[in-house]
Amino acid sequence: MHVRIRYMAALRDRLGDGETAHDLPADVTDSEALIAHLTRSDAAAAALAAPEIRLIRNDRIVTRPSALEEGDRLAFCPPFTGG
Amino acid sequence: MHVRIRYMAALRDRLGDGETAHDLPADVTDSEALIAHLTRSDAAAAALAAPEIRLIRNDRIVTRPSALEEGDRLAFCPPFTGG
Amino acid sequence: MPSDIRVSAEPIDAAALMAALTGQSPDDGAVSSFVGQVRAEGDLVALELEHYPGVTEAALRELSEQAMARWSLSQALIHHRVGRMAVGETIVVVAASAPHRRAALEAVSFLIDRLKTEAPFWKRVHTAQGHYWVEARDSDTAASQYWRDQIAQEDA
Amino acid sequence: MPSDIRVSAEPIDAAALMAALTGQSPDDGAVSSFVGQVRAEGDLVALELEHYPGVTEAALRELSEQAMARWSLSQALIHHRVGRMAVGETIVVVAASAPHRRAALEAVSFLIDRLKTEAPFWKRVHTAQGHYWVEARDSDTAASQYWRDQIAQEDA
Repeated sequence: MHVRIRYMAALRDRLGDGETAHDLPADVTDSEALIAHLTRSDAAAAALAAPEIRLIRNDRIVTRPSALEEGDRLAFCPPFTGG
Repeated sequence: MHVRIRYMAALRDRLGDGETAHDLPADVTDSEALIAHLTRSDAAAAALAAPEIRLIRNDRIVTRPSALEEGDRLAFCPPFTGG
Repeated sequence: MPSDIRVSAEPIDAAALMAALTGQSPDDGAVSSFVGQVRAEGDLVALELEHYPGVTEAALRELSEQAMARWSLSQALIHHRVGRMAVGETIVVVAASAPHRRAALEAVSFLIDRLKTEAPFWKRVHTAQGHYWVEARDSDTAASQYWRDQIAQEDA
Repeated sequence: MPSDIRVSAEPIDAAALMAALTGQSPDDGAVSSFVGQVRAEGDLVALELEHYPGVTEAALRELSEQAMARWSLSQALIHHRVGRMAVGETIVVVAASAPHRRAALEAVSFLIDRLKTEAPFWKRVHTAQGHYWVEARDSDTAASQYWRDQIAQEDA
């Protein structure tokens, strides 16, 4: 399965800027498996597992764990701090 | 003891407009005795005994029963409805 | 200008008050406000606000000072109109400026809830047929009592 | 214009919004508002608001619609600024117009409390030395959760 991933705000400083394309192994079918997969190549990605990290999937805020589908555009978000 | 009395808002419609002077018997020394005294000459004044009727004494809102003194200026008030 | 109290028959410009309150204090992150305005109701032609001059201002000042102290406000404002007004006109503006939002929001609720039962204003509705006095609402008494209890608890 | 949502880098004129909201609806006796503005804090030179375009507006619209329904509002407004701003500039204006005050006051609290944790905005503080991201506050999470629980109870 192919997905594109972005990191927002403070996560971008730690995990990289811009959208990156990923070709996922067959057993990575949800957001939590994806985080484990990302952590294998970059230990800093383990921070994404924290429950306060939010996920935007295809321009919608989704609850985790969230199932993934081919072509998903994902954005990992630190807690929101607007207002 | 001499006091002056006004009735505010809806009470004015029922009990009279303008300030009136009263020469009180010696046993009328607080607001509740005054209401009983007023009721003897005008039965409608009995309505003043209701706990929601507020008293302004010498330009200060006071809690009832309130002691009275020579020369007091009193205003009986229906519940406030501002804002 | 920490406490800004005004009772007047002049129309109130809520937008101008908002302009004067926002962006004024570098330590304040929050300005909250409440505007009460004449609602079209039944056969209302005009609303008239009567008050007790002097006592009204003192009552508003006391409420304002209570709010300033309890919520550590930088500014509190109560402007209340009296006399006759038409549907849509502003009756009252209450506002609070504070470092953080909870203080500003709660102070505004407190001020308008307490004002309703603690300041000597009376509303009269004018209709084509005559007039009637607005009756106090139990919900207003309850809202005011809520804050009274809160403060009593805190002082205890 | 029952739900008025805007996210923009243009400065927000809170007074103009207040002028547009008051005296507009003859059935409304109450207009409540909250203005969040940049507070001078530590060595802050500017505050920058980042957001997720599209998702932000949808999140604000959903909150606004929840508030409209729950409190039977006539109007709800959320204008949020993004980009870089200086001390005293307005970050956000939230306002609600309703027949009675409790609805307007509670809706404004709800909107600003939920906005803080449910809309994808991030604050960054710029100083002379660099920048740092503002951390979410536990009190904001708790305030937002309060409303979540309220709504869950009501729906149950």
